[in-house]
Amino acid sequence: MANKLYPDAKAALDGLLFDGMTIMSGGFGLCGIPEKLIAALRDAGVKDLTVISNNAGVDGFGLGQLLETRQIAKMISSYVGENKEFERQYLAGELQLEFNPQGTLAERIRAGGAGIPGFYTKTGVGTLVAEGKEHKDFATASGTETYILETGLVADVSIVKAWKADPYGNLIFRKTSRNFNPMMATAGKVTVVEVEELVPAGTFDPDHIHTPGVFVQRLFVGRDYEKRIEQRTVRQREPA
Amino acid sequence: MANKLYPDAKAALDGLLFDGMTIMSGGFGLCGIPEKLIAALRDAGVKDLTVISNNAGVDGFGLGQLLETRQIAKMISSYVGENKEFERQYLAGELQLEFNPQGTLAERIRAGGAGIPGFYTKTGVGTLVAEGKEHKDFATASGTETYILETGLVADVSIVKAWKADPYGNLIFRKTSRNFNPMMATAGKVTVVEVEELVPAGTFDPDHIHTPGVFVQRLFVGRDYEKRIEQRTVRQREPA
Amino acid sequence: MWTRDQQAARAAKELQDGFYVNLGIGMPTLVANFIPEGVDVTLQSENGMLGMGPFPFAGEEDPDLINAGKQTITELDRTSYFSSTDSFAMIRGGHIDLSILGAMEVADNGDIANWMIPGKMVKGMGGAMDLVAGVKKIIVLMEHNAKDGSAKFKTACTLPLTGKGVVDMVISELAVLARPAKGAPFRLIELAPGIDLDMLKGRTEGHFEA
Amino acid sequence: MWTRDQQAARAAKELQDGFYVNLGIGMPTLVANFIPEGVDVTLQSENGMLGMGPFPFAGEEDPDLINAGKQTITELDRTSYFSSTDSFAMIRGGHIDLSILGAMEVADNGDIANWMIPGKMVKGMGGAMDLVAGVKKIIVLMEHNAKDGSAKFKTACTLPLTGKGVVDMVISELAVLARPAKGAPFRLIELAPGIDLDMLKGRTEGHFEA
Repeated sequence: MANKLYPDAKAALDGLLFDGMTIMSGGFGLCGIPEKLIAALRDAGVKDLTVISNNAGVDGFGLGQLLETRQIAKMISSYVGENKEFERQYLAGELQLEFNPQGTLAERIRAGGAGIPGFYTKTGVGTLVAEGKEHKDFATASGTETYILETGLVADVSIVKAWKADPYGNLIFRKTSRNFNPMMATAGKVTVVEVEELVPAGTFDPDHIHTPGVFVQRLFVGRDYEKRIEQRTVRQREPA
Repeated sequence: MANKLYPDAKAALDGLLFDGMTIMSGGFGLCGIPEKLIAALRDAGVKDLTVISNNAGVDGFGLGQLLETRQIAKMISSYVGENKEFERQYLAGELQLEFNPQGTLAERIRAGGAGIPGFYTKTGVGTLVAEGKEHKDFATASGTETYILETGLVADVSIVKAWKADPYGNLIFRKTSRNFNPMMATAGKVTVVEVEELVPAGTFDPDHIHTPGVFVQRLFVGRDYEKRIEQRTVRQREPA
Repeated sequence: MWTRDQQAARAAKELQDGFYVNLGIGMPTLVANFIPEGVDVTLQSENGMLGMGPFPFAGEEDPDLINAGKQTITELDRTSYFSSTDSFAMIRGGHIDLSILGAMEVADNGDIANWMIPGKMVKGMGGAMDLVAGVKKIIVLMEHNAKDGSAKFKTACTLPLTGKGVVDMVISELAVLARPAKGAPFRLIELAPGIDLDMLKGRTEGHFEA
Repeated sequence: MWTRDQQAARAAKELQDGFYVNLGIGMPTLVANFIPEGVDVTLQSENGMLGMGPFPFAGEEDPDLINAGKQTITELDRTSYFSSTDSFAMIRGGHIDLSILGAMEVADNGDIANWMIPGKMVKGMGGAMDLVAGVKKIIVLMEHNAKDGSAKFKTACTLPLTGKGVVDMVISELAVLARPAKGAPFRLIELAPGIDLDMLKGRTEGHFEA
């Protein structure tokens, strides 16, 4: 079998990086982000990046690290509210930003991975998001409705965080840390994955695999996950 | 919780059927077909059906039963090679047939369930399948390529076979009997599901659920599954 | 006049047994506290979860388990997880019965604006445009007037839209305005205690049938 | 001239270590018997499986586990299952390295016809159109001539097409014809034992570079 295992993030990215490249980065907020690969991108110093990610991290963590070093030229995101450095660079005109509705972003990534160059959606019709896009009417159960054309997205490299992998690159995600990761795994020309645990071949029930190994080119086990929580909300135990 | 559980196929279909309706039926070949629901459709006698199913069963089993009784007016399928009665009715002009490439059929069903009225694909460009369809050029990594527009599919009722369900309608499929079932579950105005086993709430690992309960309106446990094999292929044990 | 909790409780009356519901960030989150007895609803979180449970007990937070507001939450015996793509296929495909959202402005044709103020830093629309376009019924929970006193239910939105003609019901601290179908005019359904029609009209710009 | 097994073995030489491969029904299935030593390939079955194993031992057939030819098969330690939609997303998205298919006709511009004969009952294209449109490399394994002696590698297909300009290599019992890229002309790569260029040309209609 072609070996997919690498010792660490640096080794897993070796030879893949170039200035001006497009990178998809999994995660929702700070949940399920590829911590180790983002840090390795920072250390590699690659620049003028276009980064496709639902959010932009926070100051000093996640994609915030690549903003601090000015490695990102453009973000394609749905929500970037959690990052002061982002706001500063954007308002200073140092950073380009393309907002996509979250579901449109997710579907564009799926489409890119599935060989679908364009699809129609009702999301954003009549808003700024629809400006300059092709409009088309389709007959539906409730009459004719107008939809807009959205295009598929692909990346030079997708960086993905999963929970567990086997040596074939089969992946399993955990709870809501799944989010954008499985789709991004399909839409990278090369997909590099970090996991918390590598299990022996044959460990997974083949009905439970979320991402089949065909989508994973490189793989390593990350250590000491920080997994920061953005909004720690708790309830009190009822008095006994 | 709204009750989704019904005693049997007949009860689960009660009130949903009308002549001329469109039905999606899961399965690939005879693998993962909703045996009990197909038999109940036959018994109900509903007619002039448009049936969306990858295949058309075999003589006397699966959708073949609805062909025998002339309940099907039109099939939307990718391959119907296994059925003599189908051939007879088709050649006699008694049955309409719309062939879709298998992947286009699968994607059209997903699109219908996902609120996507149309998408572009390369499949079928330059063939009979493309005739009369909108063509559009998209820029790709390898230059400009031509794609055709395919539309989403929905059904009045989807009939689905899963392996296990819980009372919330969460579903798990088994091996290659998954096939078209999960997508069809999303594309029925009403989705009726038969399973081999009902498990108590909370039994499933929520990371392993294939179809979330939101897509399932009615549910019952089928008994004595026949699960016919079309091509029984085996190998010999090596002599010891 | 209703308090914020009463407003949320009024919105909770719109929940029906068996509904799948998506609650927006802020006041809509409060609705979960007022789900009527005997009504079972399943909460969807658009980051990839159906069957959202309450906040965890202190010390039991799981960084891999958050809602769309990035808050730590818990799972239930009905919970399923899925990808963002599958989550929005569920939303866009019309499988969610109800979404309750906040808004900066709603117009009497059902337009809603709740994501950007020109000239201010824009954080992004997140999933709001997908929700208003895809969910079967859209309820807006908002204050009746802005801080400057201007009406938030208007003849036309002045801010960039989140969705066009999508709102079905507005619940403010003064009243409930609703319409039976997209395209129909809004109508007054209920006044909060101590509010009469003239008071409501005086503080409203958009048209509604009394 | 190659036997069917030799033809399949010749096709198997095109497999590279780590390839994900989809094998069509019929002669292409034989290729699995000739995978070279040291070359690890993963077989995809378009009904929703990656990592297809051999036929089961008698008595161990599982009706829930079949391949795209509806044959009973087994799983391996690498196997994963997925829906038909995900399976064809994998195919259409260009994630499968190689597909080996049968054909009734191939044209020297790469067109392929393998799904219908006008006037005969048509069984359907199944996944063939998706495979030829989506898979990175398409190899056709076919007899060099039809039963009536006519060449199957032609200047133009006479039957309705399965795909346009998609074939990269043709392996018949006489020769291997291939081209370095879609759009390039076919070239003779290899002759079967006992076949010379004139014999090949005499039995071929389509153009190829010698």
